[in-house]
Amino acid sequence: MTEIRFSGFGGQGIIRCGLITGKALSLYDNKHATMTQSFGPEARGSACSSQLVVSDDRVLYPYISIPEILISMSQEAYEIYEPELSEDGILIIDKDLVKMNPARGKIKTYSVPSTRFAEELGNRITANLVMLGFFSSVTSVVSADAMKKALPGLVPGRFLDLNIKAFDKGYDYGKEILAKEKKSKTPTQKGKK
Amino acid sequence: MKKDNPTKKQNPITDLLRMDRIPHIWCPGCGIGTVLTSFAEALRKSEIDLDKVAVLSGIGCTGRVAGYVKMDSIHTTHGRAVPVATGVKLANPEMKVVVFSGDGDISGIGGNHFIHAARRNMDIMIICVNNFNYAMTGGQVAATTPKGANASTAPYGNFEYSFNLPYLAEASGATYVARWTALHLRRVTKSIQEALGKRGFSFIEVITPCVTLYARRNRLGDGLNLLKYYHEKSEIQHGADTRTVDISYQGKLIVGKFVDIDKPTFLDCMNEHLGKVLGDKYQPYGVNND
Amino acid sequence: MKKVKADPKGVLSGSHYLDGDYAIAEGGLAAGCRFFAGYPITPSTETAERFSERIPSVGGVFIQMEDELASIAALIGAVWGGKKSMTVTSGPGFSLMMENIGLACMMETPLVIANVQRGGPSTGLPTLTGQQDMMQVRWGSHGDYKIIALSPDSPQECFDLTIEAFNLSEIYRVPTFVMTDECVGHMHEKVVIPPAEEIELVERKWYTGPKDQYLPYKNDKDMIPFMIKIGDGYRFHTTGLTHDERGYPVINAECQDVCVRHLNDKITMNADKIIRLEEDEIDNAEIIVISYGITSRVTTRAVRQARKAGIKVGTIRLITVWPFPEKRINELAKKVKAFVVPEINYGQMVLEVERCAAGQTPTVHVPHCGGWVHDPDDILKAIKEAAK
Amino acid sequence: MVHFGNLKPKKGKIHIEKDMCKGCAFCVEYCPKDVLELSEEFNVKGYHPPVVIKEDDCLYCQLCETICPEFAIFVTLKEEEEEGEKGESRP
Repeated sequence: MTEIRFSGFGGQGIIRCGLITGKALSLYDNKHATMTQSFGPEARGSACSSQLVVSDDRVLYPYISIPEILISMSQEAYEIYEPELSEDGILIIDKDLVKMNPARGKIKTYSVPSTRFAEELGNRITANLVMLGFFSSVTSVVSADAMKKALPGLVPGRFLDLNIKAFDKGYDYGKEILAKEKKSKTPTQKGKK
Repeated sequence: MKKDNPTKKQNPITDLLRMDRIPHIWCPGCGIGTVLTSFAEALRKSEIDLDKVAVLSGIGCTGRVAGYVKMDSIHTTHGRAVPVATGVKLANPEMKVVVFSGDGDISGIGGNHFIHAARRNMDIMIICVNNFNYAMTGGQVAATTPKGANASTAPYGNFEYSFNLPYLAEASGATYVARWTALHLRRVTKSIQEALGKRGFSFIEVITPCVTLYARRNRLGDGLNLLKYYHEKSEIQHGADTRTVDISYQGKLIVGKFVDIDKPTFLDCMNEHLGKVLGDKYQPYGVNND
Repeated sequence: MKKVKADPKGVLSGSHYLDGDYAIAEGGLAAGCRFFAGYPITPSTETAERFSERIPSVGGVFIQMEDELASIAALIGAVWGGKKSMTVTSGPGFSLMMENIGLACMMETPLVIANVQRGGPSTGLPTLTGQQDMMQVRWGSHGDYKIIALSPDSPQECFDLTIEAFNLSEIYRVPTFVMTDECVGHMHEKVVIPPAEEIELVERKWYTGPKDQYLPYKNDKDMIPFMIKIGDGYRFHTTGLTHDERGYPVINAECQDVCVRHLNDKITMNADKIIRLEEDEIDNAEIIVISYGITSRVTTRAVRQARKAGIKVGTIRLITVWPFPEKRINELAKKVKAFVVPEINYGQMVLEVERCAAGQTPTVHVPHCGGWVHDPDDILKAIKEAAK
Repeated sequence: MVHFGNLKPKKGKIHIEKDMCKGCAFCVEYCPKDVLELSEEFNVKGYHPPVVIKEDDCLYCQLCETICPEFAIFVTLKEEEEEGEKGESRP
């Protein structure tokens, strides 16, 4: 079972992140994925998050307790949700929007300039898709194929291509990072106890 | 329609009433029966198929009308006849839907439903029997009680402003608005007939004597005295500006047909708009028996 | 009871990733609901939104009314006008509907109301969960009547039970409720919608006899009177007043006795046919946890841990909440050490369990005032305590 | 409907269901020809129902029929009755 939290501020497509990932997992990756969301009464701007509980069997308890993966696309969301992240969890942030505190425990951090990439692609609204691409490549929780299949109906039809492009951008960036990590890790591996 | 049987004479209205429920519960001198006769007369004259007329009422003296008419009829809860009528109309657009209710029902507890049905131009007719008080519960002050009149919950006289119902109806979007008194029998019939022939939200207010409560408490005499008051103080002003037709205590009663316009109904608007936006995906609703 | 297949026009067959609110709307459309009147209220609004989007191409009407009183009133009109109808609401809106829920019961009007519960009283917690309308749904309108209420624990069940609610409401001519909550309502999961030909629906019990002999409230053998549709020439009357077989008001104690007994008996006497429970490891259980809706999912976690700790725990999930499974609970009360009842309120269905246990065994309540689901540890603690 | 060429005044026959009457006297007051009068007798409910005092004066205007809140009074066309014709009985 894996618990995932997507977080950011309202308007960034945080809920959509949960929906796309949940749909991809349950309809195309043969998993059970329960998505819940929490938001304040404001429609825009406040901290918001969507949560996914992913499991091979039916999800019973629908909420996350100690997530293994936290995605934060805003400073406020990071401050609120980081302390809940599992000590050996994975933290994924938007490089430009989140200023990290000193790392805690064995938390692994990945950062991606998702908003900047999205702007470079022509529309900052696709930052969440860059983030999703990055998330799927660095965590392998969900397949890229399933994610792309999940997009129709969840992103506007006329922006489908742009969204796929954004996803790929994040996905490829994630692969690059992993490759670099592997490279730099291999020598130090011996030194590890 | 059934012709009079020449061998056994009976009141032609009996065709339209559940005679097993008559005599009705209304007091001597009450005008609701008179308004009901005018309604029946209008139905007869318009030669409408009575199977396609539904009568709905709320609660109160006038609310009992639904139980006396021999048509599809629903006696609903206090104030809610208008939304129930909305449901009947939308489920079955071929019906002529008539709400027969009192002033308390329409403008007091059901006021919100009244203005919204008018705003939508829901194709229903409202006959509002206005007797200036809550009669069934014992003559309490109502939204229509003229300033200065006494009521059981306004024992020192009513000091609140009262509703000018034709103005309220027109401002809310009604396409047919008329006011008469129970004495204007033929005019009431004609207005109902006209409204039956129209599509859209129509509102007919009929000022009606409440002898037992309103008249007695205000020492206005019996039913005949009230009819005399209607006779003396009524002034027919067709097309009058509805802003000017409010009623003061025992004051002038401006009556007539105030509004008679045509505009698309709720279903017309829905069909036109959704047809335009959805194209072939949309099948007009309620057209050709859906 | 005449069974028919669902009209494919309303059935969105296939696998979807939907929240409970949307699934309710899809369940309604699949069940043949062609009239929806509602008023926006969190957390139920998505059902109305989905209806407004989907119903125009299915051949029905969506109307947003001026308030909840009007919504339920319009439903009653539409049902007598021949349509299957539903609405959706939450706490405060549910309170506003109470008067006409009574009218629907009195007129024996089949319709479906989904209540996506939130924390109360009053405005309470609009965006957060609760199970606090469980007694209101049973007793909220004045007078004596009985209703049917179901409690889904997932978006899939929101779909399935909305269809079942329509079927039950048509069979028993009674308002039927889908009592879900914010958690399930806003939770997204996979929902599989079967092909239309696999969805079995109950057709309204239409009267077909001679027009002049129609009596709207004359009981058939199964206690349920026949229905007609406005406009078909029956010139019938129905009223919220105590009435006889003809639908005419009769204001006396004798008629009230017949009328009210009927409204209650038709549910009570058919309770065995209506009630659906999900039982797990009941046979050797020392403790039985009784729950419904989202709480039963939360409970499972606690139960697993308790079993690991060697406690013999069985569970009962109430799929039908009303009528309450009195007989079964009473029977089990003779055998077990205790019942444990977690629910997201300060004590509602637990009162029923206690009543049916009738002093034979203790009932332990695990209350939660709303805003969140239980911490499974709290339920576990109660199980352990009860097992001592 | 107006029938030209037949201007013979119509004659009405008034039928009163005495026991339905509640004695409001609307019919008596508003009959343009003063055909009716409240009777001395009591009906089953204790009201004085109207009686016809000048039937020949009735012009078949049916005002009494329409104004009666109790549906207790109605008028038929006299000619039709005498000649047994199935003429238009309603105006």
